[in-house]
Amino acid sequence: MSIASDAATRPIGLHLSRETQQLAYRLLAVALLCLALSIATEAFFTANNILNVLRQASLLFFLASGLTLVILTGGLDLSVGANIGLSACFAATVIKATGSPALGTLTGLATGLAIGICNGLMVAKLRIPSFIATYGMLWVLHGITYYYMAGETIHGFPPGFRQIGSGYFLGVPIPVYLMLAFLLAGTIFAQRTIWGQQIYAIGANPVAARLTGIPVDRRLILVYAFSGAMAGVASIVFLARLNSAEGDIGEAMTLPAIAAALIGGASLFGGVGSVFGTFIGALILTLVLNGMNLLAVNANWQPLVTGLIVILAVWFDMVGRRRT
Amino acid sequence: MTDQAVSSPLLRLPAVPGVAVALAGLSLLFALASPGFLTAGNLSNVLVQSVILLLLALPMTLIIMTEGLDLSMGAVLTLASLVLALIVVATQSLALGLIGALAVGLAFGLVNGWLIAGLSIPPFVATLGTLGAAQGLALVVSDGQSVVGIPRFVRLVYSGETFGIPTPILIGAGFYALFHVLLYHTRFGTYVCALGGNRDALTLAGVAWKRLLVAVYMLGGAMAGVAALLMTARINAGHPTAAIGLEFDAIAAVALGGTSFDKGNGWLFGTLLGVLTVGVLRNGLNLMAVPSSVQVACIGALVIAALLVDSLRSTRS
Amino acid sequence: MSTSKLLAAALPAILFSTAALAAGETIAVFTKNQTNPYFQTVRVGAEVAAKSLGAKAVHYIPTKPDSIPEQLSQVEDVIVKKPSAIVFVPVDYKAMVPGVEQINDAKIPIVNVTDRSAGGKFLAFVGADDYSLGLETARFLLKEIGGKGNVVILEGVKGSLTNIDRVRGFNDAIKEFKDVKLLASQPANYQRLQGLQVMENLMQSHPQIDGVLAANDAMAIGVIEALDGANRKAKVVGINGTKEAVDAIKTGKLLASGDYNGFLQGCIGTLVAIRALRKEPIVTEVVLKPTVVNASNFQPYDTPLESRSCPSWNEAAALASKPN
Amino acid sequence: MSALMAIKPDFDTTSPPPATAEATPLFELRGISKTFPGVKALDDVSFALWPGEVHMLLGENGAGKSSLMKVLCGAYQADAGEYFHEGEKVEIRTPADARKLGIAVIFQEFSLVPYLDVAQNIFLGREFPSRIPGLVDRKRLYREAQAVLDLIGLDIDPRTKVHALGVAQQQMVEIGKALSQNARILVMDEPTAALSDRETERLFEVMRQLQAKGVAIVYISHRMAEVFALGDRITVLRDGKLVGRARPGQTTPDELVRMMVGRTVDMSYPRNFAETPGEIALEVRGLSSKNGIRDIDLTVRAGEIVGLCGLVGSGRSEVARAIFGADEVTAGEISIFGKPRRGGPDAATMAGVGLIPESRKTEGLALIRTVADNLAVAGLPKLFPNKLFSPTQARRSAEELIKRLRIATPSPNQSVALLSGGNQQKVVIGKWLAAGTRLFIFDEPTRGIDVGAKAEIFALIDQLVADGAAVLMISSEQAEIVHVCDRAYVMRGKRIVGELSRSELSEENIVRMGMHHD
Repeated sequence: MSIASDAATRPIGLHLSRETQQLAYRLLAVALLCLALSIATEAFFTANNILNVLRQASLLFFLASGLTLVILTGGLDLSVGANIGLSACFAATVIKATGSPALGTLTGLATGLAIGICNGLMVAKLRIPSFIATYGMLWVLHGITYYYMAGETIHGFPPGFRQIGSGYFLGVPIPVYLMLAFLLAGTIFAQRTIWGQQIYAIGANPVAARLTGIPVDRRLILVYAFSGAMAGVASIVFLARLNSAEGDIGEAMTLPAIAAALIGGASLFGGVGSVFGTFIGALILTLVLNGMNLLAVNANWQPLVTGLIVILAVWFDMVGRRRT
Repeated sequence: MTDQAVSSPLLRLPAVPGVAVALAGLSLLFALASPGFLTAGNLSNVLVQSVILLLLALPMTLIIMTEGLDLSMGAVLTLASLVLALIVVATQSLALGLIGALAVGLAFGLVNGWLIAGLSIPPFVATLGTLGAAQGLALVVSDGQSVVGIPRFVRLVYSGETFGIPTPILIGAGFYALFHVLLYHTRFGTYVCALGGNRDALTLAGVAWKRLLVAVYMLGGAMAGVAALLMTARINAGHPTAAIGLEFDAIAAVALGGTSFDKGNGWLFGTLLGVLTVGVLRNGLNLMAVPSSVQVACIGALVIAALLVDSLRSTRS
Repeated sequence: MSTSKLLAAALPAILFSTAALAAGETIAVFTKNQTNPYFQTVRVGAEVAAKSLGAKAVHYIPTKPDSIPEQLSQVEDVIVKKPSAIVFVPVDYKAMVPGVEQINDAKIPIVNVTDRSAGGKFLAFVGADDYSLGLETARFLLKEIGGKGNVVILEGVKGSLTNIDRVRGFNDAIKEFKDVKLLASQPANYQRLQGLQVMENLMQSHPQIDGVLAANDAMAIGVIEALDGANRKAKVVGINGTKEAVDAIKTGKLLASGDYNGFLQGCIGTLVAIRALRKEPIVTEVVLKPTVVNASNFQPYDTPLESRSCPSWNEAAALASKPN
Repeated sequence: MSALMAIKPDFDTTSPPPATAEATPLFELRGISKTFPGVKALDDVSFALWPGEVHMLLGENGAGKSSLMKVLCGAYQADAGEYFHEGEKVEIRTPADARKLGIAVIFQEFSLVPYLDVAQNIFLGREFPSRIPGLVDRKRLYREAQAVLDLIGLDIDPRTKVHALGVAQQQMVEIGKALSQNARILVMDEPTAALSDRETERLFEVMRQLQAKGVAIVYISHRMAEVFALGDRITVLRDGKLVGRARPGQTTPDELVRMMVGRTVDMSYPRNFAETPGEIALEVRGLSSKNGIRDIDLTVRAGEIVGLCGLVGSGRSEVARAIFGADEVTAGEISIFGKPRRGGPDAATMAGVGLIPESRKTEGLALIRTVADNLAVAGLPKLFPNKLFSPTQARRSAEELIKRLRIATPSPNQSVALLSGGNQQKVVIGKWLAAGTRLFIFDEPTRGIDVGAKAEIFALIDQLVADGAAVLMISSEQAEIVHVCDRAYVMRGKRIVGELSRSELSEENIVRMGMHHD
């Protein structure tokens, strides 16, 4: 046996379970957070509040799950927040004009999807770095939204439509079902389809992926389109929940969505991460903010705490990776 | 690909960068469309307005050249500005205030550098974290309120003139010259380029690159401190959201200027052009009274278009 | 390069189409952002007033909502253009003082609207009294719940002038009713979604909430959605008298909204500016009396903004607290 | 492990090489050891360098050559051992220590910074201070850099940014960088790998000049011809241990290979050449691409291995990339098994073409992923026609390939980065087997692979054609082409200049056709 294969034999035991380990640690973090909050305040561990946390996490999750696939390819989509704004405004207009929530929902999804495809084309075909392309897109979308809305809001939708955001089924909020459905769908897509495998391969080494016969451009467009469509989904849930559309609806959501993906273990270098991890990431972020609200901690501390969690989570993975 | 041994002579030809085309085109356009644009007063106005962004974009160029990123700059600027305002209000001493602002900037730069060089956390993540920290601290120290009561002489830093030239322009020009010398005429500059291009080369050359990387981020922090002085002087107050998001403008200006995100390929003069292009665009559109929503879309289109030009050129060669 | 040329060719078309100016005076109108419907009411008021006198209103709005440096830059750019007069809503009443002083130095007449600037010289101030607006609106709600019960306050952006005075008004009103208990006072930053989420969290820790005092309508609407979602009932008031709030009052979801009357502020501010230019007598301070819009008096507010008309000068002057 | 052959090393190292008369060595290592977690990279290695000698260092990948170099230049610190400089005991803890002792190293993986210019790269870390404190004396920088370029005969402007240079020029700059340190001990790691013949000649000339000045050169090479042409003495490492020493006149290539591998290796790669080749697998007519190749005509049939040779830079890789769809085709036709090929690499893959690229790590593999992932990635559409991926099935398929290709990995879930070069190459081949590839394009299949593993790779290629696949193989080692191929095309200046049949194939003919006649 040569030295190289000797070296190769060693770290398998650890390696096998690294991703699972990461997820396990994160689930442990969620459990500890819940435990700590239950001890700190009675209000936390009630069915209502748990459902409440899940529902709040769902909005973040919709955005972050699409973003996760983009991050898996080594890219970034900074336009998701602005995408929500425009998609919601268009969807709201259509619902108001036609009275048909179905048409409105379709419009919202189509707008999100179209924006995503534009991003994908810029990144895959025009070869503009995703960070800049989607940042430019963010401004363009804001511009269109502001122009279109002219400072107004659109509000008051049919009760049936609003069920998507604020309704319950068997005592559980509808957005939570939607979140679980998309969690399942996203996980199956990423882990159990050949497209998902190809996306991981692209993130791990784009050059090798192309020379392995993976249609890289098409997969990139698919991924950005998916991210855009998920922003469309988020816009519909937003709309149904807030019962109104305004231009800056998703403004403050982009960085938290990226944070959720990072906390969930996604690497900005690509090839590492999972939709389930992002779900946990969104849950952790929401739990912390919920806890701070329940404990009446001054809201000024929120950005600081979020920042520290992001650094901690990523550092934790770095240490784990170095040990293997 | 060993077979690509012959380099294209095209690469050595000075191609006209997208940002220069954009700046020239926009200037011409505004000069024709708005009589007010090409006046000494307005041009000096554009320059003065661009200085704060330039002060952030200069170190951002260096940071991006090291294949890094500093998302915390705007928040650190804000925090430093608040600290400066609080100190100046308490002591009436601008010097002490500036020291405080620089200390805040350097401290955050040190933390960024330590996270990135020491703990090997990716720059985007590390500085996203410190962005939150600085923003949170800014809200905490100010409790969300503006800090006012700054003596009027502080205003002169921004609105005064030295040798008949607005002081901010001199400050901006001074720092540009300083960064030019730093990047192109000192060892430090050479090493910054090598930090992004090939860190192993530095190790083999016996250069302690981790310390250098920390120094680059500290430089970024310090410049946020300097920019905080101008920002405080400009608004005559400290405000907890004064410069939120400014780092993205700085990154866009650097990218506009043709600095690429890998291999240490940076162009400082391009950054200056990028900052001016954004400044001219905003100023010109305001002079033309273009609706704000159209302005927003124009900025996005400009960023995409300039990058597209550079991307097309690089695929052609 | 072809792309930037294309852009360069397309720009003038946009520019020239918008740059055409009317023959009369040009009034530059500064507002805080493009997203809050309130400022749209100010802008429409200014436009209606300018039109009625044969002048032209041109709007300057920061591309980033509420950006201090950007509004300062816009002030500097506008000084180059030398408009006839300026109607000014500062994004921050303290930090914008240097901008106002620059306008003063340039000898351009300026009227202060909505937020009272902490410095600088103005022809006049036109605004509402946030304190008495908060006080009156809160009193209306507290009386409606029978002068007893549990209430919560949703605060706006910390440090903003409107928020400080409105919340002070709320608190002073609560003090007048001994049997009313203030459960919590939390910020939701004038944001609909935050209003909704903060309310959801508050409902977890407080099983009985009888009244909600929101410092603006957007948060109040968010609160209503949260109540709907949890199937709970409480009386809710907001402030601003936006169209959305009026609609909600019409359907009985919202109890009342303190009328901030941006339309009237924009109207009177612009009237004062133009009259000063024409050397006609003006007033130097108009602080609108608080009106609480509720189910009994909402009809006049239920018309589209554009079809409303400004009051005659005599009517407007009658509102003045300080005539010239 | 095969039985160790008894090796009788030449332990006569205490005496200087014949050319020199000095009594003390210029530099000496005694008992150097270096351990990494789990691996003893260097185990009690001693050797001495005399002024003016070229000391050849041989060994398979992983034998400890690069560790020895890194210890020598101060990038690694040895765990045990002593250094003597002209008889005096010295310490090497940092690159600066090594530099002070006059040790300079030319690494194979470039230590150049792409967006610095040639002069800045040559003097990186040794910038000349200007009279103004803190600044660099740029005039002197470019003057001195010009002098270095003159020395190595490289005709470029020292202000040229390095990224704009070709690979060979970069290698020359790298050499210039080491020479500029006025080194007395120069360590070179396969310096000629990327050089053209002219540049190689120039390098050897410079080496002879340095030798004359008394500089000692440690030269690492896998090319036997160089070992015998340049070397004064030869040291062989295996598994971190020094296993043999020799003088060029007193040994043979076969003996050296035996020392390196620890067993006898058949270097002749015999195979059964096809009597009657099968259907036409690849037909290229009048092909030109954006990457500069012009008017390429070639044919490959099932069951044969066709060589594509020529000098570095003659356009071989470009032909491979154009056929695979990785570079844009500007003119001409390509047909695969009778069907015209259009589109990118994805379409080529579907048509049954597989490319085994020259640089495995950057173009062939996703290093952060597992062996199983890498083995499955090309064959995903074929393995899972209903688009649903099954990890169990992928693992089963991977295990099969691991057994079939004898990939030395403890598990399919091992990260592919941890495999040796030869096993990584097998993974790249394996991924195409999973994809059902019938036309394989190998670009330098044995680059950076151990002598032992080379034979295995060739056996695999032989098996492929025996099973009816077609192979187009690019190699810079003419001996490989001659031994393995049924036919070969020779390229020069981005064109095909000739075809050699089995009977015409000889190293001499390849070189004669491929040489420039200017």
